[in-house]
Amino acid sequence: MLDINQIRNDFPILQQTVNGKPLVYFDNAATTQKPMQVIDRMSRYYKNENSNVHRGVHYLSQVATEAYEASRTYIANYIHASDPSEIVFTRGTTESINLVASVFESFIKEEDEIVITSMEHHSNLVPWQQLCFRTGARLVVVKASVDGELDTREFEKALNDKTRLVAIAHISNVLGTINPVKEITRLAHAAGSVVVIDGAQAIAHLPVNVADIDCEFYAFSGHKTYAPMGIGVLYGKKKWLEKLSPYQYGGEMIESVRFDKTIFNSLPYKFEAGTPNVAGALGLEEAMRYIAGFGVDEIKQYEDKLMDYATGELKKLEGMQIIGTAKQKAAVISFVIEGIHAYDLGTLLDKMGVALRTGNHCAQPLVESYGLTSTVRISLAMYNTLEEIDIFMGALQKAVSMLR
Amino acid sequence: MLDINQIRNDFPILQQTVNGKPLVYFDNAATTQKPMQVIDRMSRYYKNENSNVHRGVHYLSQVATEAYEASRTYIANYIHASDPSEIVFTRGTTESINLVASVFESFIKEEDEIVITSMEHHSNLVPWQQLCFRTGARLVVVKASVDGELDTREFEKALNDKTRLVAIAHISNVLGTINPVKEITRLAHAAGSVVVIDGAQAIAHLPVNVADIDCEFYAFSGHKTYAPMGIGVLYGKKKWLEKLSPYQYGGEMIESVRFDKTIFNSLPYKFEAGTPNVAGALGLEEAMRYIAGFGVDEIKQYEDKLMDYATGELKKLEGMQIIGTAKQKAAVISFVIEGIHAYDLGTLLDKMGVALRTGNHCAQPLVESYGLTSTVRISLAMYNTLEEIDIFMGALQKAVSMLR
Amino acid sequence: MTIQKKENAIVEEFRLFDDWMDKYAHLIELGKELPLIDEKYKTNQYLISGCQSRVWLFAELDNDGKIIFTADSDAVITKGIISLLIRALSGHTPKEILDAGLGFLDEIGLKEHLSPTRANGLVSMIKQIQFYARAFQLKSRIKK
Amino acid sequence: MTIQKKENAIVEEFRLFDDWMDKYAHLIELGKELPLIDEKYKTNQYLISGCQSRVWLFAELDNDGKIIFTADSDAVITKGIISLLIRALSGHTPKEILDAGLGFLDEIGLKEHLSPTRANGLVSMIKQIQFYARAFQLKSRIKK
Ligand SMILES: Cc1ncc(COP(=O)(O)O)c(C=O)c1O
Ligand SMILES: Cc1ncc(COP(=O)(O)O)c(C=O)c1O
Repeated sequence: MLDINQIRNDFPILQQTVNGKPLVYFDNAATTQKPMQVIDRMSRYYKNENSNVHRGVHYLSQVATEAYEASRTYIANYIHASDPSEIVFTRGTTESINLVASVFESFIKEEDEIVITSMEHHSNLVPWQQLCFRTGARLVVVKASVDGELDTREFEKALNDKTRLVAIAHISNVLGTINPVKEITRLAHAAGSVVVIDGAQAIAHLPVNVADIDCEFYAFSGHKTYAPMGIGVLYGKKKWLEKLSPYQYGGEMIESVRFDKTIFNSLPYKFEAGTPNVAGALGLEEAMRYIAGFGVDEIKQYEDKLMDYATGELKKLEGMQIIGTAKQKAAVISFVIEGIHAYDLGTLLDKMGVALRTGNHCAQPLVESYGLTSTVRISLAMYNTLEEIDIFMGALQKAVSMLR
Repeated sequence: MLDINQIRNDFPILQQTVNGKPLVYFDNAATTQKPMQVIDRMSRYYKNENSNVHRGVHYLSQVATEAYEASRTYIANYIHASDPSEIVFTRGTTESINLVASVFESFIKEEDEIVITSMEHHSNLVPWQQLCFRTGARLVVVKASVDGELDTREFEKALNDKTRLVAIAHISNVLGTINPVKEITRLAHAAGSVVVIDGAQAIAHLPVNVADIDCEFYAFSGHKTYAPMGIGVLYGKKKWLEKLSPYQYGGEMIESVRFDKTIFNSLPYKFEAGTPNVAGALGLEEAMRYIAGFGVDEIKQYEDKLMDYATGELKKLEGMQIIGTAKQKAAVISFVIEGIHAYDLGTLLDKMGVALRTGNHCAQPLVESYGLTSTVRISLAMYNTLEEIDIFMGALQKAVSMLR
Repeated sequence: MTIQKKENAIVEEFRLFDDWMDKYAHLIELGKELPLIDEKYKTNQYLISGCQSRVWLFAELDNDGKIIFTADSDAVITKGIISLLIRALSGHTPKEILDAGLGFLDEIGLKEHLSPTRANGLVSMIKQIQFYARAFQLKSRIKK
Repeated sequence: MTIQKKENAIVEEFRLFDDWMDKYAHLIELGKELPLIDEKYKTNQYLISGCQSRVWLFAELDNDGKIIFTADSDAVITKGIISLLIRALSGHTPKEILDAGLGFLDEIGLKEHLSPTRANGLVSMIKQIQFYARAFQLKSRIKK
């Protein structure tokens, strides 16, 4: 059992009040808060270890390089990569996906197809759409059901020998749906396609095992898993990372340069141009250690309890429509209330201390597929409590009564 | 007059000992150390203000967004940009330059020429080289003199009506040369070319005024100017940033999405895909405020004194060859000692507590143009002292005597 | 009544409420009283971009050379906000509108208490109002 | 003498020095004594990549089936390091070389006190030595 009070004590920001009310932070899908352990790890780095990595012969450079590479190794083990060189540090999910979409261009021809789903975040949609525009390939969109579930038979129909790449969210940031990524990867492989998984919403809430999923690429952001901003990961199967050309040029990604020729470094450095965010990588390792200390399975269980309770309470409200009612969900609930604009609810709830998000959540085509322009979204984390859900429900009822 | 002791007290890492010796950190061109003010700013952000920016209706999101945009404005004023929307936050210099080199591709044709200099860091060389490889354009290299100076007449000869872009370091990270970027920009403009300046080594040491230089683009890294890793800036003239296509796709850079069409956001968001490094931007602002508190001119004067002293002392050593003897230099001295490998010196100096760098400093063609594979480089910052130069010289003499 | 007097009246009115929830309740009431735009103008042409909710704004010149604004939004708080702007500015000449300081927005705390996203919405609304004023000003000059 | 015994001797030898500067002074002496590679092998083919300085390593089998290593580097500390490896491993059979634990590198603190760049150089040297051993092993198997 998690000791939530103890966990909450680790997060300084949760002690805040907003507009005189204790902060109820339900915007975790946008970004999570950071425990002292992570904040301190970064300060400690800058106070004791800071140096540029890899090329220095001096002591601090050695310390920083070892710490940076140890983070890579920890993260590789955490997601069950087969080798640390399969972990490329990026700024975040968006950059990870853009990296793949950019360097994959040389593998895409006009007749080819790229398959995504109707529930993708813009960051896992527009890079592929633009790749299709550049190459003439076709963007195939597998539609989710009204419940927000993907039917694997629909996927099978969408896949064929022209399919080069399948890009799909592990968890939808609007619907909360946990997608059957392992099964979809199997189907995609059977069709000869590569699979890119957008793990932005999964990494803090599910045990992620890239070996088990067997996907070629897996992307996530540090800041959505209790780690700092400005750091993220692109996992890639070695075989594929080796095949791909570099994305950016300069610094550690270079082996040797002449004006007429450049030889690139080996993995993973080939994809890490310029000075990396060492403090960010260390912060990410610390955050993963923090999670692992409790156990992702324990966390999932607890968050499921929160989800069930919140869902049950929300359903009692008149005019409530929950957007996304898949059987397998995690951490995210979107809803609308008949006759009331999401933005009005968000504004009033904020005044009552509840931080949540309204809008299309960077998944405009999905939200519009429900005939909406906007939903209210609460998104939970391990430090949220049943009591906070009660506060939220009270505030929501008050807002509704003001707006009706 | 700077109170260096007070400044040194702001930098926790400088209190360290290495191998039992007080740390003498002379590797500032690789990365600078961070004052408490910057470290604390980031911690404070994560403890009190952390949120995702721009799209949230709630209080924290407002606080974070305002802080992030205030940093952009501060930085715009600091470098004399005409508008905050000309400041694009990136990971660092390397990404800033790669961004331009990537999106500039549509303006480059096979007959065109791109002009760089022989003293460029790989990060301001390989992106242009690869752009030339992709487009068939010609990479023209203006050679520096043996002293490490650029002759503007050589530049004039290299420029013609085929020149589309000139990319040049403000300060060489190997030679320390301060290049006449304003004059070169004038010449480039006369030839109808755009100018990209790599300001990685300048931002901590010179007053940077993009309005006065009149360059189209200016790139720098936070971590080389007392700010955190994982943040940097691309300044771009509005007119040019507006003309260019986006670099990465997803998140805030999007105005609206349909599966068959995407409309991009206005500047500077068009170039900031995904969740930005808000803490990093705040840290960068804090670092610039820290520098401004002393005055960049004051700092430059002090660092010049250090440079003169170190140069004078080094010249007394037998077999000493200083690489880079331009009239205008800042913060960087490279050298070799006859018959002794740079790597051996670096190793022994490290054991005596002096952190410096040996190698080709990611400027292989330049170092090789001196018939070398490696130099020893000391690079100074505002917190270094004359006493540290004495310690360094003592250690250097001891190392030389061991190796001869 | 001058724009300034109207602004003052709005500031006084909001001073009655201590608590932001009450101010919002009032804003919501005002939103419900907004002089609604003719349905036929609720098209993309009259949509103001940059707001989290959809806002339509229509303007026409009356016989005295004064601009009459009507608007609508799908969010009622947004309606309240634009209704404040309309209350202050509708029925005035283009010049009066362009000269207005709109200090009341700060005084009642609207800017401070709205996130930049929303403040941006506010900014967009003001810009659109000024755009209309400028357009009518130009038109009347050309006529002369 | 077995490789292990040679390793022990090196460890004993380094124990004489308390201070890292003295250990380095010793390493530099050893570097100067390195059995130098024939100039004709100082080509790119025999260059070990991944070191900050240039290192050439050459290996040949003697009549007893033992490998003889010679090397050179442009940096004398690097020469010292490779001379330690050669002292421990040269004159042994491929199998003995491949079985060697090389614990002495840790014991004398070479790994810990060398930056990863240099440790990488060390790793590259060891890899190259093992590569030769494996190649000779394979060759002799094929002959049989
Ligand atoms: C499903 C999903 N994908 C991608 C992203 C983009 O992540 P980031 O902004 O950290 O790059 C997000 C976050 O908003 C997300 O929820
Ligand atoms: C002149 C110059 N340009 C570019 C860079 C690259 O900067 P970064 O690694 O921060 O991207 C450096 C830093 O090494 C540099 O010195």
